[in-house]
Amino acid sequence: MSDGFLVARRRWRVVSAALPGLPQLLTGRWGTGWTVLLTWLGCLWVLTARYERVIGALGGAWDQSLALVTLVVSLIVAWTWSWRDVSGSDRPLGIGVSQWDLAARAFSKNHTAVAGLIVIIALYLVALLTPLLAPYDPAFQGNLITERYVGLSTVHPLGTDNYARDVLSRLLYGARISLAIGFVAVSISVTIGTLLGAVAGFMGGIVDGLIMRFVDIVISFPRLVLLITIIGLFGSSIFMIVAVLGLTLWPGTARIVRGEVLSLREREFIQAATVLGYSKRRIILRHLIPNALGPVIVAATLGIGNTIVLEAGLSFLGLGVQPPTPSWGTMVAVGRDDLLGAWWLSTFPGLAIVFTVLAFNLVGDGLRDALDPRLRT
Amino acid sequence: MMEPMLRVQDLRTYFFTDQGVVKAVDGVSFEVNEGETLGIVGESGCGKTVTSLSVLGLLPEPPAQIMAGSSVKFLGDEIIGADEGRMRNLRGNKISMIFQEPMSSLNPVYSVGDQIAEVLRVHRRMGRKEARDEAIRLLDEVGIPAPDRRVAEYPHQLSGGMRQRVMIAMALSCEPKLLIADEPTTALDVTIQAQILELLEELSLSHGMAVLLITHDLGVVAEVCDRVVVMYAGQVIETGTVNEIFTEPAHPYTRGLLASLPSVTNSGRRLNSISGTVPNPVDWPRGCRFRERCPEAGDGCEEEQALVTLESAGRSSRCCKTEAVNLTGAG
Amino acid sequence: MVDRSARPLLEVRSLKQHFPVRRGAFGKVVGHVRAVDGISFDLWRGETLGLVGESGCGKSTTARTVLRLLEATAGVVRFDGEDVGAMDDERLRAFRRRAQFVFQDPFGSLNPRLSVGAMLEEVLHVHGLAKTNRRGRAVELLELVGLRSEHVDRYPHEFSGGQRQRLGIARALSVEPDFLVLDEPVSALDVSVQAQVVNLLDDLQQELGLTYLFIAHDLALVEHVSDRVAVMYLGRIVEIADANHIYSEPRHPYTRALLSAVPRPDPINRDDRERIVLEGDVPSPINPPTGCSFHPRCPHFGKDEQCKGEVPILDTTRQGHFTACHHQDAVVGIRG
Amino acid sequence: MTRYIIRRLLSAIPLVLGIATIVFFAVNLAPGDPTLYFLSPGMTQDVIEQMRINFGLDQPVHVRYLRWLGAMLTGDFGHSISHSRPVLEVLVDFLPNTLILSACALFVAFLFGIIIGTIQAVRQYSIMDSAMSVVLLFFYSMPSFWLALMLILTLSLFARNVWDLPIWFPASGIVSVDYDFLTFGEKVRDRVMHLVLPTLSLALVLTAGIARYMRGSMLEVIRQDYVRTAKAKGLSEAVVVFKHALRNALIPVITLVGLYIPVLFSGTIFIETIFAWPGMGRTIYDAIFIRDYPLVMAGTFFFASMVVVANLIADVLYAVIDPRIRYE
Amino acid sequence: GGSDAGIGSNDPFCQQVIPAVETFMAEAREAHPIPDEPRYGGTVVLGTIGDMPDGLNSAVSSNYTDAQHQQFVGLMTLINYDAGGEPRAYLAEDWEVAPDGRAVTFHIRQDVRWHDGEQTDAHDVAFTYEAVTDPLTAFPNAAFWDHYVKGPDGVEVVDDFTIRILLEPHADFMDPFRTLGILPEHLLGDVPRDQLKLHPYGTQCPVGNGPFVFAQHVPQDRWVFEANPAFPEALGGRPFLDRYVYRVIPEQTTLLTELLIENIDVYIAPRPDQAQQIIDNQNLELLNFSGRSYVFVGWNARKPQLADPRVRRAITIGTNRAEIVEAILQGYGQVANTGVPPFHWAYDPGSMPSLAYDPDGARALLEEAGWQDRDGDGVRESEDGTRLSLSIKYNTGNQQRQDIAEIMQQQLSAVGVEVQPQVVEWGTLLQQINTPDLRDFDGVVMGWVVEFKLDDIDLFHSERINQPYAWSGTDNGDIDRLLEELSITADRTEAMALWREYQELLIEEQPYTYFYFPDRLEGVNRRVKGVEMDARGEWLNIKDWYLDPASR
Ligand SMILES: Nc1ncnc2c1ncn2[C@@H]1O[C@H](COP(=O)(O)OP(=O)(O)OP(=O)(O)O)[C@@H](O)[C@H]1O
Ligand SMILES: Nc1ncnc2c1ncn2[C@@H]1O[C@H](COP(=O)(O)OP(=O)(O)OP(=O)(O)O)[C@@H](O)[C@H]1O
Ligand SMILES: [Mg+2]
Ligand SMILES: [Mg+2]
Repeated sequence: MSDGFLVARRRWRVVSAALPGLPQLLTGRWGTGWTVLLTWLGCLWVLTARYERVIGALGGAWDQSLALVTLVVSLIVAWTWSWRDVSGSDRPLGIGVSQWDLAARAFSKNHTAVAGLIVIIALYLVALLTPLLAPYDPAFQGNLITERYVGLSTVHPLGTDNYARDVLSRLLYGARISLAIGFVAVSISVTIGTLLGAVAGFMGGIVDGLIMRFVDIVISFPRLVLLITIIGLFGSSIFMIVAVLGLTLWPGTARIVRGEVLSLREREFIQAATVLGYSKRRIILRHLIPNALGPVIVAATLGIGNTIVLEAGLSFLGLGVQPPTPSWGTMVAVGRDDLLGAWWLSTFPGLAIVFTVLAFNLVGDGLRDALDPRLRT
Repeated sequence: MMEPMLRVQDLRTYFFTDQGVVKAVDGVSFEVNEGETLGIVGESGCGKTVTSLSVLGLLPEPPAQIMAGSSVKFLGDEIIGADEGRMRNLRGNKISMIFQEPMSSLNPVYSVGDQIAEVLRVHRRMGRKEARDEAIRLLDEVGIPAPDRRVAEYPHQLSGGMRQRVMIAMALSCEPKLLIADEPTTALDVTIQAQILELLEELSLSHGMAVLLITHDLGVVAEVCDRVVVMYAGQVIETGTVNEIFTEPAHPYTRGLLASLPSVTNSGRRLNSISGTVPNPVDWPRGCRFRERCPEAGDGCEEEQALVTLESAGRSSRCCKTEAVNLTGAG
Repeated sequence: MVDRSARPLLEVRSLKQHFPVRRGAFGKVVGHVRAVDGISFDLWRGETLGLVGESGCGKSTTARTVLRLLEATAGVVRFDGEDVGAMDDERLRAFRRRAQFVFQDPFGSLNPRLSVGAMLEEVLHVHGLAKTNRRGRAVELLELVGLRSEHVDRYPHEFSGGQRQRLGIARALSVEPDFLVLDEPVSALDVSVQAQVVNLLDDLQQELGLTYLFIAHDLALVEHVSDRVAVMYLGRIVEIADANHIYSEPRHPYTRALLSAVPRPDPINRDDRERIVLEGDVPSPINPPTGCSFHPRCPHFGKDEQCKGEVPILDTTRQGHFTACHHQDAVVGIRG
Repeated sequence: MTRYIIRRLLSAIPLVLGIATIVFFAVNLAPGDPTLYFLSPGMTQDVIEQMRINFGLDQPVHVRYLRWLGAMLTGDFGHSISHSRPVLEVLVDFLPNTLILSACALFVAFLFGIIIGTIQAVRQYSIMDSAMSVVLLFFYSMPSFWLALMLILTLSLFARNVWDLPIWFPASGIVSVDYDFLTFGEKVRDRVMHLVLPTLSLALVLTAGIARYMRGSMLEVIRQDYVRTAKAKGLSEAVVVFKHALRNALIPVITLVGLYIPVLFSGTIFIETIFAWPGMGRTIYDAIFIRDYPLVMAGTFFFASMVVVANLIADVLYAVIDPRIRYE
Repeated sequence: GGSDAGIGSNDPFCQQVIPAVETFMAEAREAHPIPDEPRYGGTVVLGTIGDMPDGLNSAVSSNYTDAQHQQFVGLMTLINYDAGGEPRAYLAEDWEVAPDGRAVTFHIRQDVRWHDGEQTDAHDVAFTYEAVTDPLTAFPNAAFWDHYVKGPDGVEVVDDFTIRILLEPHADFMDPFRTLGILPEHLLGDVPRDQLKLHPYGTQCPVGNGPFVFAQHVPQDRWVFEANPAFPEALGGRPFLDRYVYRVIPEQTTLLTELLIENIDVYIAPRPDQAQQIIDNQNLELLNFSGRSYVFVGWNARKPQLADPRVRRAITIGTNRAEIVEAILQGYGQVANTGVPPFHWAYDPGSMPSLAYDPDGARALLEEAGWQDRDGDGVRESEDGTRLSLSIKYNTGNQQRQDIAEIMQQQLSAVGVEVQPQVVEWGTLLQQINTPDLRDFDGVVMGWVVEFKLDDIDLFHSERINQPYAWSGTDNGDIDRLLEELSITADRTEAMALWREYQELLIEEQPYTYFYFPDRLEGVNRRVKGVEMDARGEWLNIKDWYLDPASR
């Protein structure tokens, strides 16, 4: 490694310490550069512009504390990432590169997918930071006579709704609900699906038959009936919605995992594991599941998007999240009645859903290409 | 000497990939004469398939690109850069091709009869009925029993050997001048391989058809070829008649290859092996590409090697030591 | 050298492996693939038995059944005097430390997500070997198969085919076995690389006193590496003898046809050779022909009703060269 | 083949019955019953009891279940409470509408999905490829009711009242009110006009999925040896792609027929409501809220059966397209 | 036209009935040619969000729209009201009330024919009366008949066109005969009463005697009616319109779009938020009139937090109802303090104690009742630590009720009352509030549609406390007494005083927080002329609607 390079490296480090992301921008790496720089600037802006709230969050409710932690962590991450990025890696190229590394490399070449990923990260950041970010309390109703259905303005950048609440604040809080619903429901369904699918595929025989029949029933089962029953019996709450979605969405994953396991089971390295005297548990956990994980990750990513849309659908039927809790789904569903009068009520949450789901889908597609060694060139 | 039927000159086919430029075929020249069987041998990945696909213009572009300066002349006409229509008229008509995997080279969803008839209908403009009758005749010719029944069957209903026969029948249907066979027997059992090779020999004789046989099995080459081209790392490193190659190989690689075959020259238990592996096509070694594995490497091997024509006609080698070897042999 | 008077390390007796063929929604068994249909052979310590035959004749199935990757349908496999089929989990683990498998496909037989070091260390961990210095042992193993220590952190896809095959061998050797089943270990490799691996196997055998069951379809290679050779056809052994015997005086018409079909890299004499081209394909193991299963393709002039009606048994009366053919003595009458 | 179909149908009976049973207990366990829906002040508990008896709700759940099962096995699905008619008649009214809509949506979705997916695969990594992906995903990412409303606003309201376009689509219903007085040609046109928006709303969402699947499948197929063979035969690119590759690439896509039917049916609940399309999805949905047990049961039963049939159709199509698959 | 009757043509009843109607109508068209006048002809399409569940079967239906079609479209009632709410003749030409107020005798018109040609006579009236008063029928508005002698004992057919009905005196005793469409005895007389609800008559092939003849019903999609040429000349004869189509469009944005693109002519009951869109369109006209419904929050006084009337009153005055009317209803409505609606003769808000928005008053009342914020969390507690925290339930899909709950949450938090809005699916909600031994709610946002004959006995009388509708669990002897007296007082001036007293008690007791009387809004295309709508109903004079000839 030449001295000149080391000098350059040191110089970049200084720049990056001052303004993370700038070195990347100056060297033409727009993706990393803008992500780091905007994260950094955004966090700084929150720190200064929402100074009182940041102070208040020190001893505040759990979500405020979480927001504070997020703020600090993102600052540190942005800074160290940029630092380490310009410092370069000492690992020689092309040696000890795992399948995951390869996938990451392939993924990073897919620009639309990377854009999607950045959007998603930004969304989660915003969702976590909402208590510090949102201009108003999402449930705060202004003057019903004068501040109702106010269009876009500087006071209310995205207008106000039928109770004179600030749409932007509700949109930000809605991000928390919608993203959380997607994330949790998919975690549940993916866990169940992966386990049942792996067991069905590996055990075969009667176990397989029973699990797959069960899968058939759940797939053909009218979800709405289940929802009404559950909501009727237990009352409607975010928890119930997440549970119902999580408990009905797993068959897809189960089928994928089962198929993957079935084909892996015939692969020679699994047989090799058997000849080497490995236990079944070790084979499933260490050799089967990691290799079957690719499609699951893809399915999970796409699933989060689908779940957000599904939640919107439930809201349309009046079965969504309880008002006044803002979820994007309820906001679109409620605002649709005013589409002709106050278009901003459903348009912004609608677009939020579209772009979020789009981002998840782009990432999912990118992951599919990156994780499947056959599609990698 | 008359003009060869197919003359490939300085063919260079590169793949432009994320990993870099794969110089799969990097200056290949050879010719195929009327009626002869030319074998191309070489290790996996040395560029045999890419060479044959380049000739027919079947490579996907991008990522493949046939570099300027390459030339492929068929019956005197340049076909690199020929328009799609002319190429289509050549393919399956004047030049046919059969592939390595009989299992996957036939379309699983159409009956074998349909697939053979399709060629006839495209190139010979035959009617449906006529084409089908001709397909049956062809199946009969390649030795498929009960061809009138088989014609309606689908590839999965046939064994590997039979599928390869179907491929041959398809390739023969328009009486091509040249048949390119890319490892036609590699996937088959020895007994079936023997059948197919015999069939190919018979047919090339009876149809007066030249065959370009690509293989990595030196035994197959020895059995059926008239002349041999040995490839290594995207280049031709040696050419000659089959006897010359096997009895007095000029290039150290050819010698190593022959030596590593079990049982023929190896008397003891140990085989002579060529150490190392084929280099990476993204980054061929400079100089002689075989240098790193060559037991005879020495001075002059760092230079880029040229294909040197040796004393007998059509015989050449890409080794700076060849002349010396020959000189000592002569002297 | 091999001591044939001692008790064989591996004794296989009338081994059968039938796979049920299922149809329909309820998985009714409508027939069986007779992949291995009653084979017997012995394998002595330190020797190499070559197993050849056409694709689908049951070579791999034999290998897998011998190592109890598949439960045998019938028959006995004894390893060092112990019935492999009767082993409990404990004994099976012990057995698997002594008998290992090297697979054909160098791409499919390594877990793509584990680095070489992790792979080898896992084996050592499971069997409680080299407790103090697993990494050192892993490097040792790599060096044993001719790879270098810096390879230990690489992943399978970062190796060439030949190197991967070496990794497979290193993995098999990591448990310090006595016996290796090599299922076409070099078929997927180029000739030049093939020779490297064959030599490596040879060296290891010399060094570690290993016993090999070597499966291949390349007859020349088998002749080269084996002490004895068994020829399989449709799930049965048709001939088994010392390597030099079988090549110099094959008795079974199938063996003869097989040998003659192998292309020889010898262009000068190519027109003088006797060449027997068999007709037709290998029949389906679901409905094998009656009697001698080779009879529909058999080019033997003496072929008769006996061949069609009666299964020839492996004639063990002749010292060291057993053949399953009703007409094994009339070796002259083969159509060329 | 026929035997296979019959066997498949027979083996699906437990599935359908299983679903019906779960649904039966689910709707019956949900709080409330249909009498509540008809209650009004002045009605005493006695009147409610009388109504219960009129509706046959006075029996315990398991007795009702057995009765329902027994009746259903003889083809009697009972009387719909909210429609005051035999359930079968209600189904006969609504099912065809839903089927027409679903069939159109499925057809449009597959047609566009297959074409777009093929183009994308053949021109992999081109601008067109990514543009099509993003546009389709955009629609795919929309909640379907919102997409439907957007279509109404743009292609119906704004098209007529704001942009004065020559063509705009009716926003609701199956036919115009003056349908009976139209000539045959006008009737056809009228029906098509009413189908456009609901079909689009349902289909656009599916198209993205199909195209994505098709693209992947096609990419795999055009790398296959037999496609190279087809090219080596001297066939034109169109023939190679649309004859040799397409049919093979369709094989995995066929499974989507079975997979998308439940998706489509749940989509109809939204679409039928928004477009005032008198179909099964909306009817079952209403029936669930009214606790019209017989109708819910029958509706679910038919939807489940339809899913089974769709899967069967997918399997049969499989066999039609892929000669390697033969059922006996 | 309308040849293919939508449904039910395979039902034996309908198969028998439809040809008869067609035959008679063909004859009638011959006999009564369309007058040569430009107002005649054309089709009006009306759109609304729901189907008519029971159609013209007046014996079993409780739905507002059903009732309107029975009164004004397909069937005839004995009488109807004029704009001042005074009875006038309709199917009954004339009537006499017995001097003691215990009987009324109706003289039925002799020129009214059922649409299948049969004459409408006193037997039909008797049949209908007996059917709706028979408990087996389970007539849903049973309270209507509280002052009548039920069953065959209460009715006497004097002759074919005269009928006497026995009753208890009451101020609005005629009202049921305004709402009850008379049914054809010759078609339904033999139907077992407990089967009437499921009979195909109502929705598949109703045969009426009103100005419009049923032509087609496609469930969840449309009803088509055609002009009845045989409608008595004395009552105006044939309607101007040829056809009237009732379309079901469950989504309000779609409905509005259809109105704006002139696919429908009348949009029944758009949301107040949509009013501006209609006003802004020059082709459309927005009608509004005071409706017959009111919206309220019913309190479950059985709950410890709500047992004290002062708490309930504090909640009411702690809610800015005027602001809600202004905002949510865009001013299309009036604040309600009791359940006596503006159209009613007993309506007299001026004389009532005020319940205007008064948060300070609310706080004072709560303090007085012992609710104080003892732990400083902004919510009041009682002495034993019970928090003044209430859940207010409402049903899914009703935006205005949600609005009330959410705004109450906001406004009441200012007086230290915690409100949790809770949306519950309709069937579940009904079960939770109506089941006497469950009553699982604190407050519930609901609405009532009332008739001209007001009657709160089911809601507030302590005897009914275990009946489904006694949500509030009110047990107040004074209220009981007044309700009883009101139900037997026939004289309006006397009744008026009682009503005033009763309303004062209601304001004191606050079993409900009454919110507002919403106006009915209607979007009507200007090409439809002669439309009159008021509290009596939207279909009031549909017979007299006609189309601007230029627009046809
Ligand atoms: N589409 C492609 N993209 C990138 N590289 C390619 C492509 N096709 C072939 N190559 C590379 O070109 C080189 C030559 O390949 P080719 O298939 O001609 O070898 P071959 O001699 O036919 O080998 P084999 O005996 O295995 O068939 C290889 O290194 C291969 O990786
Ligand atoms: N798990 C299985 N189920 C059913 N049939 C099987 C199974 N495994 C192998 N077979 C069948 O058993 C027969 C023997 O297979 P085997 O793999 O042993 O052949 P082989 O001699 O090793 O062939 P190759 O040289 O191709 O590896 C084949 O017909 C094969 O299809
Ligand atoms: Mg090749
Ligand atoms: Mg094998």
